[in-house]
Amino acid sequence: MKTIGLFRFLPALTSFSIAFFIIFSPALKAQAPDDSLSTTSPDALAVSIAPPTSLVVFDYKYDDGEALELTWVPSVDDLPVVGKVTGYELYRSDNGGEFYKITELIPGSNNFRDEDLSTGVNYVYYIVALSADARAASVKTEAIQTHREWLNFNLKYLFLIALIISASVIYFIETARRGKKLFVRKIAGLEAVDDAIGQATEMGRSILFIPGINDMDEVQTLAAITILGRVSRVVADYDTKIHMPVSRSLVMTAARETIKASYMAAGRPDAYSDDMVHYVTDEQFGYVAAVDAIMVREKPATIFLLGSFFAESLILAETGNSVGAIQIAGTARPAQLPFFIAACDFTLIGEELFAASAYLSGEPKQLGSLKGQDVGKALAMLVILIAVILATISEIRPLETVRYVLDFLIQVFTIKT
Amino acid sequence: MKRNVPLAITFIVGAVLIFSVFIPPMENWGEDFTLFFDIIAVFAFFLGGGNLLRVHLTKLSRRKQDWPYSIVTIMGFLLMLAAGLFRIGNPGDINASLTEQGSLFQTIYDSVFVPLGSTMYALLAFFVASASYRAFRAKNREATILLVAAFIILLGRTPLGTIVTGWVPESFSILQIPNLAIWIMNSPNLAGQRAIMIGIGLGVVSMSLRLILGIERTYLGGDDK
Amino acid sequence: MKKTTLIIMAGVTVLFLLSWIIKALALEGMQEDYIKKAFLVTFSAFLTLSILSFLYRDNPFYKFAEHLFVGVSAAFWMSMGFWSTIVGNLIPRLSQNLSVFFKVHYIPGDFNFRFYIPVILGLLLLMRLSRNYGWISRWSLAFIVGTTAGLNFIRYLRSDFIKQISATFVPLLVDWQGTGHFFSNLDLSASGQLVMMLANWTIFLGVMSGIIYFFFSKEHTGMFGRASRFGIWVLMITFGASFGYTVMGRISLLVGRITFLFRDWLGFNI
Amino acid sequence: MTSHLMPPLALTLVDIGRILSLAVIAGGLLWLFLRAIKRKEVERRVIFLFIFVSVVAPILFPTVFQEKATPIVKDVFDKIESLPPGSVVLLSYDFDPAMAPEVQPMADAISRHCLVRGLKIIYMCLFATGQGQFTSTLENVIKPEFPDKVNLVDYVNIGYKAGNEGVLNVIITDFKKMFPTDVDGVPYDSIAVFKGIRSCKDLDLVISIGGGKPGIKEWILFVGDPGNVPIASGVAAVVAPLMYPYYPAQMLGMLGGIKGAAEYESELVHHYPQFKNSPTPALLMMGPQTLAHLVIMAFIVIGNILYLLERKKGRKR
Repeated sequence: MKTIGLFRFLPALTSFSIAFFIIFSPALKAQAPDDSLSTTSPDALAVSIAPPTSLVVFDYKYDDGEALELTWVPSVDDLPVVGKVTGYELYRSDNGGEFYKITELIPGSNNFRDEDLSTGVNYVYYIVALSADARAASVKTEAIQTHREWLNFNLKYLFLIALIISASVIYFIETARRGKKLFVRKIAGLEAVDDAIGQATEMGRSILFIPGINDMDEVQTLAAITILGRVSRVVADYDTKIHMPVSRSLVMTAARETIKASYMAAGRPDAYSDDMVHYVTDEQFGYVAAVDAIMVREKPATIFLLGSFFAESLILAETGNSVGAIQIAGTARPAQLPFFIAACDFTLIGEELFAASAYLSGEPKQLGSLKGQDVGKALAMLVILIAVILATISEIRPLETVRYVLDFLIQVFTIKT
Repeated sequence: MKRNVPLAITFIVGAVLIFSVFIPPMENWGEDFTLFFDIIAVFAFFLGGGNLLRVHLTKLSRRKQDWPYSIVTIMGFLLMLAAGLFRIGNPGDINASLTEQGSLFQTIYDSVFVPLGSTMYALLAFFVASASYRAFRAKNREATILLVAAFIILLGRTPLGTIVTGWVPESFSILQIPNLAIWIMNSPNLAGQRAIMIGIGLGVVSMSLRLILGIERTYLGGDDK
Repeated sequence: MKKTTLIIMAGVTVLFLLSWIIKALALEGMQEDYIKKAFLVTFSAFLTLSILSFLYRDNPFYKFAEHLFVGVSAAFWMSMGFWSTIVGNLIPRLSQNLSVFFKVHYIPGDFNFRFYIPVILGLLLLMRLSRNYGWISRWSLAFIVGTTAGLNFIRYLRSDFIKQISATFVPLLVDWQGTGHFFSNLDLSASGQLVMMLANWTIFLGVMSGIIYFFFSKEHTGMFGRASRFGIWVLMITFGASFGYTVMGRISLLVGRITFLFRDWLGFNI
Repeated sequence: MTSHLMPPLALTLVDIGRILSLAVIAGGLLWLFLRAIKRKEVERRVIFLFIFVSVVAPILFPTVFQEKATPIVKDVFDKIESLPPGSVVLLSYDFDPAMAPEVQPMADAISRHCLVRGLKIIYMCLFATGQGQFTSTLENVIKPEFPDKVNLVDYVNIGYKAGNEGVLNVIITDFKKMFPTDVDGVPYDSIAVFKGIRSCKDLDLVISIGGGKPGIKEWILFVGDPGNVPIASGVAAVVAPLMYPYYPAQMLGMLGGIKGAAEYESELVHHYPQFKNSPTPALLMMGPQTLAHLVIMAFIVIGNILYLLERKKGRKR
């Protein structure tokens, strides 16, 4: 319990970062350099083709000071079909040194992002249009340096939305911790977990737990492992057999820790054995071949298919069905949901998989986080409702304010860098 | 040590990675960490391979049921390991591609791995049929909706749909099965997928927060040794 | 072993050898190594049929194929992981000498020592094998879980939540030129105004009611319950449609295998 | 094609095969239907047998249907049509041999289209096993049909790197960092295709062919969205419905399943008659598809008749 205290400072950290945002944003803006512009006059080098004009270089916004962005107007001889221009060459000089070619570009190009630069170096550019027998250079740009930005303001709305949702999740966790009762609706598949294990016990058959085929770098696998914590606790209490073949050895490691802890908690550490969880192979269908065989040979009474599944979902679920097992499935891969719905007795749909561990634990803190998610859903519905109404109004009559608000919403909810 | 250090690691790593998205000088950290994961995963391969060998050697030595097949697994494993890890039967130099045509590794891959994997995958054709036979029954309103939607799409994805409803006039063309199939994919299907995705997005966000804050910690096991 | 089993085994062996010989005779003169090639094709076909036999029931041929698959594939991924990640990505960043040994391009860099982190964590993971210090592997696990949580938090938020919201900003009236225009041009053509509007209404109501279905903190009764029920129907259409759509892909896979059996093995000209 | 010139009764062997196999399937279904009326459940294995027959028969006795491109497929085709010659397209083979029957035809057709349009192609893969699939395109499409196209100039294969989406995370800013050389060890800087290409942001189009993870979704999440790179895809039918939410804002078009591939092949032959004799595996595959779909639909109908009869009986009691 002491450790929780350690993590109390997340809200503090968040508020610190907001403060950082608010205090420093004007300062950072002031720091931003004037874009050095340089427009071009007709160039003396031009022989038979016109040079590119209006070469402009400016600092690429919100990076680690490693990129400059260049734009120009292509040579007037650069036409799609009959154009004489065969390409462009871009030249750069670092700190007043020799100019050298940094890249070649195809006809029609009008911008380039020069990356892998360093701060504190003066860069000067010019661009040359090429034809079969001639070259035409633009004038040089003024010297420019890259700037390192410490915060990415392109992502300010992403940050804000992340903050709102995190804050509401943390708020409800805190509320629940203080002892407030929170209502959470029933989730059909989860009500069945205890019964399904009980039935396996009565029949004297085993329980098969399949945590998907992804590794621990998939949140669904983590959700499956946390549900396993609860399932194995019941299994340990009932003294049922559990069998868990896995396709990733990291998952094996985590699952063993989990099941062992459950047996400890049930006061029967001697009943636990490492053989309950074993690695098969990382190969998707090799794993499926082995698990199918286990199903047919062991005839488990209950099968859990929870986690991230791919094509194997239906192979496993149909084989499980053919041996007459009760199957409880859940995945957040929408592609596989139809198959689980068709072939299993209970299916946790998408978000329910993540909610399941919180729901099963019954801990107020965990349930609080579900409430926090609902704030996100309410926010989504509200925004959609407003935007749809605005979009409909502006379809009937183009009002400027309506369009303005709608554009703002679109800007907030389409995060582009 | 056994519990607090891991919780602290999760918290620090998770929080840093979230904030790195907003801080350009830390942009590449996420990239680095994914690379780190891949490297750790290779160590995990070795852990897994060791476990596989142990399971089958135990089976062999205790003469458990079906033990002769364990010999097949072990032989297959060792042969592929020799060909892959130690490049036996690879004519090229050490920097030659592992999957060089004609190498032992590639040969086993082509004539063992591929037929086995593809056939296992192809079993789906059969299972998809048996699942639809069993599942698509008009048991209640939900099941009937499922059935009708599936039926329309099945028809619409073949030339049959055009043959059956090609006569429908242009002003009612949405009732032509192929058009209706596309409409279902583009409208109700899209709506459903999107609702599921929004839910999943929130679910992952909340789950990640619970993990980072150390509220969800089942994966770490208990406080024992 | 039962007598029938033995007879079947013997039969399959004879067929295998026959296929090998016939295939070799067919390939002779056309390819070098024809004996080896004939064996490989026959063996692939044997494995294919062994897996297919599982559809009838579990049997020794399937057991053989399954066990072989597990062994070979585990080693396959180990080898691939070692050569592409360790040799391909780690060694060039850590050691010049090893880079020379493995003949890979050394990539110098100021902060390359950071790549010792995963190596250490990987070694800690292997502590799992020790009975007394197994717990230390939790540190690696914690690192991975932290990485997963941190990386996925923003990604899912951005692509599955925020972007999906803005994608639902659809006008409920499309190409609106007044009520009169709407009713005088009413038809059910696939690209008509009514159908397009219907699509937007479905998307709007479908997404809203779908989200309501996932609401956890409110009992699904009354108006809310009705909306959530509509949400389930939309989800059911989604699942039905996805299922129907998928059947096609699954059939293609079988086509691929059958083509192999008939063309590459039996030599049909298809 | 020539059958109408022959006397009406002279059937070819293929015709006889078609009729026979259809008769067998139809007869079998009728038998099952009669059994269903007597309320007898069908065993799984019988269904399996039917599927097997309805896939094998059209392969041995092929029938080709014509396809018309749906808008979502046409969008991909038109995008490639609209790119000026010399543009650079990245084709990522994010699939393994198991998935190949469904998506390899797409990869081949798109390669054909890009090369005939004079576009440059960068081949890569996120699946380790995708490299072998590229070899198949190289041997079956590029070498025989485009003998004048030169490796490193008109196309290049940079192969596979482990790391799934991590790879994408790197190449969105820097190709060279992840792929210092192509598969044959030719250094990045001396590959002509990469002229003017530093990162994915400089590409004119990215097409991911696949159906698993990593795949098109990762391309959208890690490359398309953050870098504003035009992305199209060819995916296995199972993933296609999930990708509709991304279309057209985040993904400009998609070939869904073998039908999408068949549509693309038709469209290609329609615009470029020189490909009339090129193989069109996807179009050929529509035969088994159609028959198998029919059989599955018949099974759904039989299953429901059985169910309704059972329920009726249950009520009477």
